[in-house]
Amino acid sequence: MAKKEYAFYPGCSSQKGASASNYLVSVESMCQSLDIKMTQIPDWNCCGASVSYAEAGELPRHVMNARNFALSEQNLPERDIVATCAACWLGARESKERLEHSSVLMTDTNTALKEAGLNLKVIPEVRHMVEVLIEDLGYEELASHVKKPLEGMKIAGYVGCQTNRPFGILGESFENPMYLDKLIETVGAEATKYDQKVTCCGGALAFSEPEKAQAQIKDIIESAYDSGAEMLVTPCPLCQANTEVYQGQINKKYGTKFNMPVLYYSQLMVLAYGGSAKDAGLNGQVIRARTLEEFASK
Amino acid sequence: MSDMNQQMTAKYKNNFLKEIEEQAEMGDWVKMCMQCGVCSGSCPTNFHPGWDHPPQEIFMLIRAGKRDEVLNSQSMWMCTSCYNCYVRCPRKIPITHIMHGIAEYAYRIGRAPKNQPTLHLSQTFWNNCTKNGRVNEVQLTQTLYFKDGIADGIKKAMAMQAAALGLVKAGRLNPMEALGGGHKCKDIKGIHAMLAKAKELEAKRKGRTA
Amino acid sequence: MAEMKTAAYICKGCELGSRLDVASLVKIATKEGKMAIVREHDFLCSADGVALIRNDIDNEGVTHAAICACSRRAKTEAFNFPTVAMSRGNLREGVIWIRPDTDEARETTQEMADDYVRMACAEVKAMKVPEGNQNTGTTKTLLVVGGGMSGMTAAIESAKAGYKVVLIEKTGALGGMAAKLWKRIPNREPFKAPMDNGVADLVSQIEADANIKVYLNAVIAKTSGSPGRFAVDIAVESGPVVTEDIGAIIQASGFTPYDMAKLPNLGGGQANVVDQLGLEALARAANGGPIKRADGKEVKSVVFVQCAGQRDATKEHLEYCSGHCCATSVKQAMYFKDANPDVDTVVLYTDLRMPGNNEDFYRAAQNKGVIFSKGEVSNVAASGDGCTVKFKDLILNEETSAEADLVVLATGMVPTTGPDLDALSEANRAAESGGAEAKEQVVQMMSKSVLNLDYRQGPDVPQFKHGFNDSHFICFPYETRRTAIYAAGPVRRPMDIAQATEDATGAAMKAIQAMENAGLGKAAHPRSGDLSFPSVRLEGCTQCKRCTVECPFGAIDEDEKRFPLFNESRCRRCGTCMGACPVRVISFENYSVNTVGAQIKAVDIPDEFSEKPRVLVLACENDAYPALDMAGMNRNAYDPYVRIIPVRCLGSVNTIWITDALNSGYDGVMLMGCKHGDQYQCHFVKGSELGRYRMSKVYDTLKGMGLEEDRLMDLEVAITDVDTLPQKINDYAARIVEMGMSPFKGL
Amino acid sequence: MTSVVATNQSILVVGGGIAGMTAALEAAETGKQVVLVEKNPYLGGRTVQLYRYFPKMCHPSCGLEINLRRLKANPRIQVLTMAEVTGISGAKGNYSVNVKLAPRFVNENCTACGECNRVATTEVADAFNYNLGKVKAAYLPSDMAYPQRYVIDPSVIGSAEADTIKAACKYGAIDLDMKEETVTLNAGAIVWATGWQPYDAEKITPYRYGEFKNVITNVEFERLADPHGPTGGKILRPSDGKEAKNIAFIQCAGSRDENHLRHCSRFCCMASLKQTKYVQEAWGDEGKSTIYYIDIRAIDRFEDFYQEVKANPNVCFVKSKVARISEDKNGDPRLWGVNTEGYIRYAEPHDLVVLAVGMEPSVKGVDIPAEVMSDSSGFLMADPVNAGIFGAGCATNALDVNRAVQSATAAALRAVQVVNKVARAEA
Repeated sequence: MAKKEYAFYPGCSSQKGASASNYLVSVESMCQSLDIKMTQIPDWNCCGASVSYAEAGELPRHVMNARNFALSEQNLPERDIVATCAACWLGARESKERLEHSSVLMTDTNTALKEAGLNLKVIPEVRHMVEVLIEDLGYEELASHVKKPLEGMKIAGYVGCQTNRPFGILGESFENPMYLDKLIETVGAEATKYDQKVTCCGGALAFSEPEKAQAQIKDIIESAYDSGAEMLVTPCPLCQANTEVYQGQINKKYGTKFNMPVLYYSQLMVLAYGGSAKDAGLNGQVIRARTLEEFASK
Repeated sequence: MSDMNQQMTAKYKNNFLKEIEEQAEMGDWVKMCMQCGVCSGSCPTNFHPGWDHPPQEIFMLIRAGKRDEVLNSQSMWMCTSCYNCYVRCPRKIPITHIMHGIAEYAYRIGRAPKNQPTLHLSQTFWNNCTKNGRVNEVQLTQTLYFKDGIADGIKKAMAMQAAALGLVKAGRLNPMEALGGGHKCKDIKGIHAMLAKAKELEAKRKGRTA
Repeated sequence: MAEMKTAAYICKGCELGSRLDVASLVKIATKEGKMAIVREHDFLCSADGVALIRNDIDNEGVTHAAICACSRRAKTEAFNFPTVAMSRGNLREGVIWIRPDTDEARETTQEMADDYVRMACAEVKAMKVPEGNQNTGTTKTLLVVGGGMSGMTAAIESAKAGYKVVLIEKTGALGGMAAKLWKRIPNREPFKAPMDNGVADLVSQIEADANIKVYLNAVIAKTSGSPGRFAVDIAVESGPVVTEDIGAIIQASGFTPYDMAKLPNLGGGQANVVDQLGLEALARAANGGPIKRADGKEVKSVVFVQCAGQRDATKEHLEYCSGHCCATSVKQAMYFKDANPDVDTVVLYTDLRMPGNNEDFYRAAQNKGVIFSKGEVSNVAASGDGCTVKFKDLILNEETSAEADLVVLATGMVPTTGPDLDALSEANRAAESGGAEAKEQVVQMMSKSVLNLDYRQGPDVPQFKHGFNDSHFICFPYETRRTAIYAAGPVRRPMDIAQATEDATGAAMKAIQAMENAGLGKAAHPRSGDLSFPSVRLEGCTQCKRCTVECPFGAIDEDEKRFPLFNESRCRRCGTCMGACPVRVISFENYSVNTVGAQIKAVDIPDEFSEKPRVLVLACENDAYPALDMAGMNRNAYDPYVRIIPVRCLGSVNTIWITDALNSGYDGVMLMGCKHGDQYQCHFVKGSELGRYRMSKVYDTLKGMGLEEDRLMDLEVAITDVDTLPQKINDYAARIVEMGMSPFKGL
Repeated sequence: MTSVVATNQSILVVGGGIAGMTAALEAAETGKQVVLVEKNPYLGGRTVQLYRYFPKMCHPSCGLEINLRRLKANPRIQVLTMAEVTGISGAKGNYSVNVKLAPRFVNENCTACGECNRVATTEVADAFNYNLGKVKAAYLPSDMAYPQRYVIDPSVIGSAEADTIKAACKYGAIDLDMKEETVTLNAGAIVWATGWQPYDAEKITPYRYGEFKNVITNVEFERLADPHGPTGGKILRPSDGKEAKNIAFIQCAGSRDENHLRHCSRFCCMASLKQTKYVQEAWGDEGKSTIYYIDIRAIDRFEDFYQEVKANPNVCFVKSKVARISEDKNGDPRLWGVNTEGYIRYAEPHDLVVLAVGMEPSVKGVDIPAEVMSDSSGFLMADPVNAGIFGAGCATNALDVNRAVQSATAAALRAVQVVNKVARAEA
């Protein structure tokens, strides 16, 4: 019997071969070390993400999330839903809030769910992996599993938007949340101080407005470098992808020499817990994290 | 909706405000703006290099009854959903959602700017993720980069090649998905039926013909 | 009063004993001060020390005590002997704390201490214990002028405290402006909707209260007398003049809206343009239903123009903001929305001013769909069946316009305060020499009088800024220039009902207090409780009228023989009259030409070869003296040749003190008083200004004596000049040394 | 043991700021017995921590001097400092009140000679200067402090230093064995004048107060400008002592904001306008002030003051709620936002930022140990039925000094009404 059990909502990007597959890999081995049991919601579907607003409209987006709620409630009763993707978490939480707040929406939603043979009564708690780590386990517990502290490494915790606003992690400020820094310190590394910690990476606009998005990404990476960081760590797949994969283009456009690895907090933890480069999904880096690879091999 | 497109709006009268209240998600908050401008100063895209009408100005334009300027505006489409405006607003106005709401409404009645890239992204993303219940990232990127025809598409594709290739190497972009592989939900039928119903209900609630 | 018996007490605590030659002080008090009893004590403010003094008073019959210890501002609880005349020789803050503890300094420091003992003895001998005048009036009935919200509140609150009230209202009904309102701005949670104007409730309270006598259609024909014994003639329309005995007066004569006819560019005078009061009338007519214009058309769209003829930098219209108008327009916009949510209501403002919880009222209006726009209105013109409002939208940054069935102008308040006294005396002067027109002018102005005070200095309370009767003092909003007459409500400063209610209650407190104290012969603020009062030796009076003209509080009239007539309970004990009197016939028991003069004479003036100048400092007791005290507390050293005497106010400084001082060999005289001019800080209004004006006359005398102008120095001092004041003193002392010793020594 | 003489015809005034002092004095000068309770070791409250008043630019200590002289001359007022009301029982016309007295460790023998201060070595935070500086553990809170009596900081009690301090006093004024005590007293009516406190600026996270040294509050700025403040009146910025000549004022820092204070605090606009004059006074034309505002609320006759400041070319006004503050490498706070009049974006560096923080009641209605009515911000509201406890000054609303005194004078009458009624009943 595992210490903690949750209904897992990995989200599209975390699937095998998808842009955040390495996130999933690391999360799985992290949960193993922490004795957390994550059971995927059977046949879960996409959350719709923020950007679908125009085509989807209001109700269809909620209905997509409602389907996941219903499936979770049906197959994994009593369990909190845990998302690893910031956007999935936010989308789902918003739908939960809105549905619980408006009986009209709730009725309409159930009418629609009926078409898929589902019905929604109670909406489970929707939580982000980070919340589970901090609130259900706590920093001390997390630290207690560290076998190989990441000593001497300087890492910039890039919180970004969607784990931080509008809901955020309990007790954190929107402007200067500390939880990532604390996680970095928990695994024995040094969290550098820089002022782009919560700057937006451009989100989906990286596709539609690349110039704007990349300008923002540039600010983030630049100030991370200025703070002496050798890598970035995030809790969000889209932040990870945007800050990592566009560095090449930014270098071309601005003549910068960015080459900063961007990791997930879970990858750091796996390594600190003694996991291998593979367990941590380091092979999934577009910009290779050589220091960490060496660290893992030691 | 045609009749709404013809709708006359007088200056500093309530009718356009009312229209937004009824039609746009969270539109009934627009009247609560106290004109402090914290949203406009908080918007990240507004500084790189900035767009035509920051949120507060959109609200003021609505109150001033400037229907065309609002509905044709690029502004709402620049929202990255970073929620800075939302959390700083002294009136707790859900600005992010209102921006989405107004954009959605403009698009719905055919007033959105032509070739609005974010609108195109929105359409592509939604169709992509609802087709199989889950996102197919390769097809998503393909449609995006080829949206403006082959030539332009290639240019963009080239620009993205390094990145894309990197992702492929890193095992985070699976070329197989292009050939109809990739992840799917089992109950796709149910999902489609469900969404059709949802669309229908929403249209009815907002007095639109779906 | 018993035989005068004097005693001096010299404290040795706080290093006085070790820094000073106390034996010499004792000797001086005995030989030169001629004190019957002289005692020293190690710790005079201790229970034991106090008991020593108390015992002398009780058993030795001591009537006059010179306490030579610390400053008169320190240890007041210990040295509290109300039954005897008492002076304080300031040996601590005034001597050892402002002098270095060095051998070189010892001699001059001792001389300082010696002089302060001499001065304390001299002063106390010249003092009497004020007994307070018992024959002042004791009427405890309050007069309230004006039956609006402020007046009714003042009347009710005073009656609740057990006092009789006479309330006069010039119209035929109570309620004033508030009665014209359909509803009022909410004054308690939830601050979301307009509430009942509350007039009916107050009126019924007044009718039910036997302590309140109401005169309607009544005005004041004449107010004579003084606090505690006013006789007020009340002229009632079509009735005899009634005279009421009154103790104190509250003026709550209210306001009139600024005349919108003066604002033609904003549509003032047009058919579909009203001011806020006009809108209230329409709302009352609608009685909760849809609001209709004068022509009967239902209003479907309305624009509110804020600050109409207000906040006007060009000074053509009102320069001030009336405070309530933003909230009033919000309230009125709600009238429309509550009756019919589809009415378009737009408020055009430059700064929306809704302090405190009115922010919630603002939110509520927005929630009801009222549109607020930051805009500057340039023109309102009739167009079609309504108006076009041209304005600059400051947010959208463009010239634009809006159509409306009705436009409401927020025009602001004009106080009903009677004629401006300065203007009136101008007119009077003109009338004396001038013809019929000038005389008519005076009659015209007098007809506006509210109180018709039978005071030498004019029929009403002096006005402050923009014609309001406000106090000039931030810490003392009720500090008026006519004792026991208090302004309340919008005559005092622009305000809404909530504030007027609070204001009227406060004014009632002050009026009640003034009546109580008048009966006891006690002074009103700022020398509250002072029992001393000016007495005049008429046989010496030359009828020069300076005292009657210069009294800041209009306390002095002239009797039929044109002698000054002191109305004591109007007097605030500042001593301005005493300072003004060229023949020095005015004095207080404990503060007189003598009490100060004697101190000046008491100082030992070394001969001119000693190279030891003496500088007399006359310091305002409210600002300069505390500043000097605090300089001592901070051990900021200053020149040992100054001798400091606190005065009630520079206005009380009689030029004789200066000329005597210079004649008797002082090398210089410094006056320290507060700031004067528009932002004056003198709590006796013009004291420091008058003092300075008089001193300017002394310069001629100086010339006559062949003395340099710099022998007399006038310094503006703030209570915070703790660090800078010593430097200024030293600079002046240096200047004196430059000029050399006064030639008048030892003559 | 402190003894207090009070009956059900006495008026208890809680709070010795300008409102409390006013209420006490007005009642006492009308012949009533008054007990005045103040939690600080001195009277005067927040006004004495101001450098100047608007609109006259005069000094609060001037009015305080008059009020103290009124107080010293009036035997009807008993003052209890370092005292807090812990319980109220009974009803209108007959209250029984518990007052907790913290030990001052200095008795009435104190002559304020300062010997104890001279020998003290430990330094403690200077509360009077909003902790911007330090004072010796034996201190007189300010030159104007009344009672004019030193205070020993509890932190040194039991140390050898305490004995040294005691030994230095020739007058037996220092009593190290003083204990906290509670006295119970009677009162017919209570005036509650506990005043206000500046809103906690750290809660306004986009402005990073507490993190960025050069972001301070308006009350702290008063101390910086005051010659008796920690910098001797020089406007130097905290991070590096650099002369602060380009100063930003951010209005509505906490006020008019549903994330913080719902209400408008009324005084902050005028306070900032006033403080631009400090900048002008300190640096002449080199001093530049920028006010970032939503609405300038220079209400009623204060408009003149606003117009005067507006005419000063060294002061500029930006209609904008500042979105966030970042910090440049040289320590300059940089303000980000949009000037909403024409939508001009700015990212302006300044030497120093002053947050015009709002007012909240220092004791919220719910925390008063009695049945009282209060609004959503915790300010006291008048209880229309049968109240014997009356709010005065900033305990009732966000008020400037003038209005606070007005309110206190009104409260005094309401209290007088109650005790007069009691007197008539007993006569």
